[in-house]
Amino acid sequence: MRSLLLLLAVFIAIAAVPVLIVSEFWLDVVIMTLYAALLGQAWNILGGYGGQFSFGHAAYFGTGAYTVAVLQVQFGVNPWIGLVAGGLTAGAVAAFIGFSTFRYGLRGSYFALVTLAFAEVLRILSNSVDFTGAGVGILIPLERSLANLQFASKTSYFWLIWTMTLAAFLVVWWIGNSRFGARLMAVRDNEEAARALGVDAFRVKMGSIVLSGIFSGLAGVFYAQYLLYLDPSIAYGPAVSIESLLVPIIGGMGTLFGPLLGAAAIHAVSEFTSEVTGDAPGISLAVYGALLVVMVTFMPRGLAGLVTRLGAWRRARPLVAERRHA
Amino acid sequence: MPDLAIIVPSVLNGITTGALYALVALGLTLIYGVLHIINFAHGALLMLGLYAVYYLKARFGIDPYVALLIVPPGMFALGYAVQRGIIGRASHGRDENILLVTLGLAIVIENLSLFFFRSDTRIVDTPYSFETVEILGAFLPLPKLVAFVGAIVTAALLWLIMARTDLGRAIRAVAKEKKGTALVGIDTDHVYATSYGLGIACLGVAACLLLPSYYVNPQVGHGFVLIAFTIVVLGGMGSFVGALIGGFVIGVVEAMGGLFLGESLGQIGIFAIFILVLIFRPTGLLGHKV
Amino acid sequence: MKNNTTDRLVRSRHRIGRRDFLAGAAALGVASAGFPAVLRAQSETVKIGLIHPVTGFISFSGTQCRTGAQMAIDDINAAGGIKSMGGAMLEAMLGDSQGKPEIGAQEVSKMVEAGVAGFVAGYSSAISLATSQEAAKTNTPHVVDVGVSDQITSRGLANTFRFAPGYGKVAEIAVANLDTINKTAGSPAKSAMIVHEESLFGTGTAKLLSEKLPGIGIEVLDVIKHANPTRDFTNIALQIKSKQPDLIIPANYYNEYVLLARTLQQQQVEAKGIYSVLGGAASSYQFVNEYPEAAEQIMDCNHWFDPKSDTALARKKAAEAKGVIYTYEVFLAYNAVAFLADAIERAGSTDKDAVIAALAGSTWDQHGMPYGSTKMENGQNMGAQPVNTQVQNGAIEVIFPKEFASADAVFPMS
Amino acid sequence: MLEVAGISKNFGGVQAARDVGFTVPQGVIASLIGPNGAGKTTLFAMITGFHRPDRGTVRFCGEDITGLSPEAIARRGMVRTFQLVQPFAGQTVRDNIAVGAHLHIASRADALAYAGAVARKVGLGDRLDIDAAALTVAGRKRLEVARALATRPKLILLDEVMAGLNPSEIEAVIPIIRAIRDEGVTVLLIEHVMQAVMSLSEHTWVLNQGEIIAEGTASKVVADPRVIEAYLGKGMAERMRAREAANA
Repeated sequence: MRSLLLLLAVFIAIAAVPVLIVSEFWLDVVIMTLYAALLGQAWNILGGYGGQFSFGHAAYFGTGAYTVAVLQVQFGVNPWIGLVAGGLTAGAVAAFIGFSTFRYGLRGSYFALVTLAFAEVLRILSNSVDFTGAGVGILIPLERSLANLQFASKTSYFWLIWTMTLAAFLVVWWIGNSRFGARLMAVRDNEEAARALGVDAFRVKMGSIVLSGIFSGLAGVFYAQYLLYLDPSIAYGPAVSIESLLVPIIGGMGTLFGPLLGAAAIHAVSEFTSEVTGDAPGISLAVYGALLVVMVTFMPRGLAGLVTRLGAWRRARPLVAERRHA
Repeated sequence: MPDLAIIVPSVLNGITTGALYALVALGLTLIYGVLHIINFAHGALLMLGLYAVYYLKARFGIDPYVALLIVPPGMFALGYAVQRGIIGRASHGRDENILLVTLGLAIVIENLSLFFFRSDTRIVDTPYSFETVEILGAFLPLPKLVAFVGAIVTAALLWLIMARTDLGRAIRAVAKEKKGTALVGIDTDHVYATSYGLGIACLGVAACLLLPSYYVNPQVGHGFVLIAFTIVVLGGMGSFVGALIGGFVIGVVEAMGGLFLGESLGQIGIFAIFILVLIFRPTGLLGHKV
Repeated sequence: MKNNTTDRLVRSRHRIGRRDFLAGAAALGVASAGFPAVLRAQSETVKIGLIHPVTGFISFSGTQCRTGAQMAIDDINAAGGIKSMGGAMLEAMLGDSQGKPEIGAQEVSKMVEAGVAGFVAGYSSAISLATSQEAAKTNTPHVVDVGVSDQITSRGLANTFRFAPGYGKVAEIAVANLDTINKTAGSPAKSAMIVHEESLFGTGTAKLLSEKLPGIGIEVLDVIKHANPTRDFTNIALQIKSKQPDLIIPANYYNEYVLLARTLQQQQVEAKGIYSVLGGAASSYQFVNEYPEAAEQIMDCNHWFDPKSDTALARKKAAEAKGVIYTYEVFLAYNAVAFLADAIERAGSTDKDAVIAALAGSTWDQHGMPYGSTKMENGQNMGAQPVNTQVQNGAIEVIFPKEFASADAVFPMS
Repeated sequence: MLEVAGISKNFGGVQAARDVGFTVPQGVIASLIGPNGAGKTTLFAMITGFHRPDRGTVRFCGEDITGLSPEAIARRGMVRTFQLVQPFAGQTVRDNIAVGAHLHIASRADALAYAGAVARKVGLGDRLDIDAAALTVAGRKRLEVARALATRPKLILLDEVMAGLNPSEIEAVIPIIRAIRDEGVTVLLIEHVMQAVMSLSEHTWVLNQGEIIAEGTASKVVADPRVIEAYLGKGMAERMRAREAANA
């Protein structure tokens, strides 16, 4: 209960941002931080709480993004409906990928690599079929109104992402305090022992990948409505997959607040590196990469590992499992 | 529907292209097999190797094939230092940290290269860049045939090191049981660093053999990482022969996919094979541990 | 990683702050020495936001754009800055979009707050779409330097202008010029194959070309789309060889173009002509220098300067003196900045509405491009057009249109 | 309650079980003993669904459960523990036990409360909030039992819960197992610690090379010459002498 109160307090504090900050730029930074936290929390449901490392969360992100864009542009469907549809189609893609991998007991690096391959397959397909606009991409017509889920003011986008991210965090809080979550973490920590205690590992993993996919898809919907243009490498390229896992690993996998800490840290680090480096191309990113290595060296369990009282569970799971379950 | 007359040359070309992929994958499979690391810095390190070959040619006139005597040892030293000094220390033995460290290293290497070497695409001009050899009616570029032979020799050398030397025995022992080997007095950190160094040295070989038929820029590594992972899985993680055969298979699959589905959509063939192998035979075609 | 947005604005703001402070302090100190006016005039700068992908996959082009834009700013300042504003100096604010639209947009909002008078941004169409719509929220003038998507200027953003042509115009002219060249030579070309990269510019261009080519009596035998990167072009060369088109029409990026050209030579593919659209040997000094034989007699339809313009030749010389490869990115970004500066000059202020009005009514002709005076419609420069070039004896010559030509077309290839 | 009939299993040429059959009646403590490699743990794995037997059937409470998944079997009321303890490391003792409790308790709070009660039964009441990975070997063995018990099983299969414990720790576990039976849970042990088998077991089967070679009361089977032979004679004799010395 204490963690729920803390969670609500943190989000109420974040809600004060648009009141306190008049800078559009800093508001944008906060929006992108919340967006990163949403992506990271989505990954965290499967990777942190479920112990299934995905390298291909772009598969869900891109599906959510394309769903809302294609429905609007090709079929004239209102983006509010697209928002729901985007989450659902992303969840469906996650269910498909989950079913075809978990049914065969893929784990560890095998699971990681197969998710990467699925994302690539979707990228190539979206590049080849017409309704996504193929390589030309898809541009959502500019028509800023609430009914159109497009806003002229950043504050409105802030509330959209704030709500989505809060929803993801509430779900993760529930995971940490429910039978489903207990089972999920049991499967993460020892699948065989969990099954011996009557936990249906396949079902639990399916539940977690679908939830994870839905929230990644919602992040995709937000991206599409915020930037209004998609192409295959934006939607399904590896950048989103990497960001999805970077955020919670930096912040602390399998912890409620990890993704928020990770998202904030990543933004802070990049602001810092550009502050101390010049305009010469590459230097700022090189320093950023070096700081990543340093952070891992000194905070092996992520930021939440330092602030353990914020997180109820800190637990990592080997990325590399050698065998699949016999 | 492609002309049947192209299929033979296309397959032959696929095999030689696959040999280039195999060269990149050999180092990856060694690193995976021993250290159980998914090495995200692989592409960035390949790019460094390519720049080394390029500058040896551009500044000192050293032919890429002569650079085989210089670049792989240099890459070995670099790999050894990186594993011992950075990855080993920062990872704390946690896989997600290894992932992050190799990712961070890739970002650093790539962007420093951008700063120092600039973003221009560079090529080397050698007397044999345009040479071809006619086999079964197909014109096969000479550099690719050299790479084909190079891949086989490299795989054989790696196999010999693993099977016949004390170093190889130590590596295999560590790969199997880290704690046990530490107890019997093997310096596991040294063995890890050596294995990583060997894997990176393979990239040095790949760089020397690749550049005459390719180009280098700071992003060039990205184009090879995913395909190398595919080959490693296909061949069985840790298997050199598997990586070699996997490379040929992927080369041919890519060529056939391109012919029958188009050069863009055809790439899907690689990933379809990858997914099917992972699901139905995750130990790979020749799966066994190093 | 999209998160490592570089906060150039904040740094720039601090830097400017420091500089303003120093300038102010100096002014106070120097005021007694008797020439404060000069310093005050110089401290009044007009900030121009330059946002380009200088890291990531398209960093080469991004860096070239940035170089060209900075050269324009240096030249304008050297010539006395914005005269209608008392010789106010232009100041570049540099942003890196890292090849990602969302980071490009974030750079825009950052720079808007730092008070930029206008943007020159993009390079890629995806990023240009994002930066221009973000700038539109504050009605800040935005000139797209390269992005060729026709959607950039067709969606009614009042702040958004493009000095160069979009791919619709390029494809149209490419086909018209090809028709003339072909007919002049007695119509030897009756068939073509298009080889294009899979993203927006290649796909969009190829689609338009394959629709229009039959209209000039050229049958399109096949359209081959390929990935970026494509590591091996042998398959494509083999397919071309087996279909024996009279013309090979590539539309792809430099890396792939290099491999394609090399492979065509290795596989001994013969054609009556290689006619590239938007990117090819005959618009790349780098390629011509590195592969003189492979480049010989290749034709291009691409962005190019007017070889008879002294302005253009002087700029090219200045760039090459600095070791810059004079690619289309350099002169298009240069002109995008100069075009914006001209509008600010005529507006006499950095008032956004005034600058936008001046851009919309622009009749600027100091660009050294084969465009004539600028004439904007819905933000698009209507006079903008590509030209045809050909590599002849190791040099890049303009062969079409006639009024800009420095040589006659050699077709079919010998 | 548990009827195993004609179970056979072949692992790559090694016969892990050959026509094994036995019946465990309700409400008893029974045990399965045998030398290392006799196939006891494999037999447990087949009974509880981790491996599918090549031939034969497993019936539980009258229902044929052959080939069901472990979780389905656990839901029917038969759970096992692992010889190599498998705690959910990084989670607390209470959380560990609650995973078992959740089999029949949906509410998180109720499951946690029930976990506390079970923990007290097995003597872990004072260690509820520590990380399971921090427990001693004896503690982990108890945790295994507690998690299984928390599922409210009808039959519990304990795989060497006393291996690796010292004599006084073993003394402490014996009454716990007896108490489990007294609450109505049938117990089937795999055990090497003969002291425990002798004192607890009402019925004992001896497995050797995948076959049952003797059955009866514990004191009867240990006197069986085939059993002593199976235990490689001398080794077994020594072990028993050592145990007797320890008991003295």
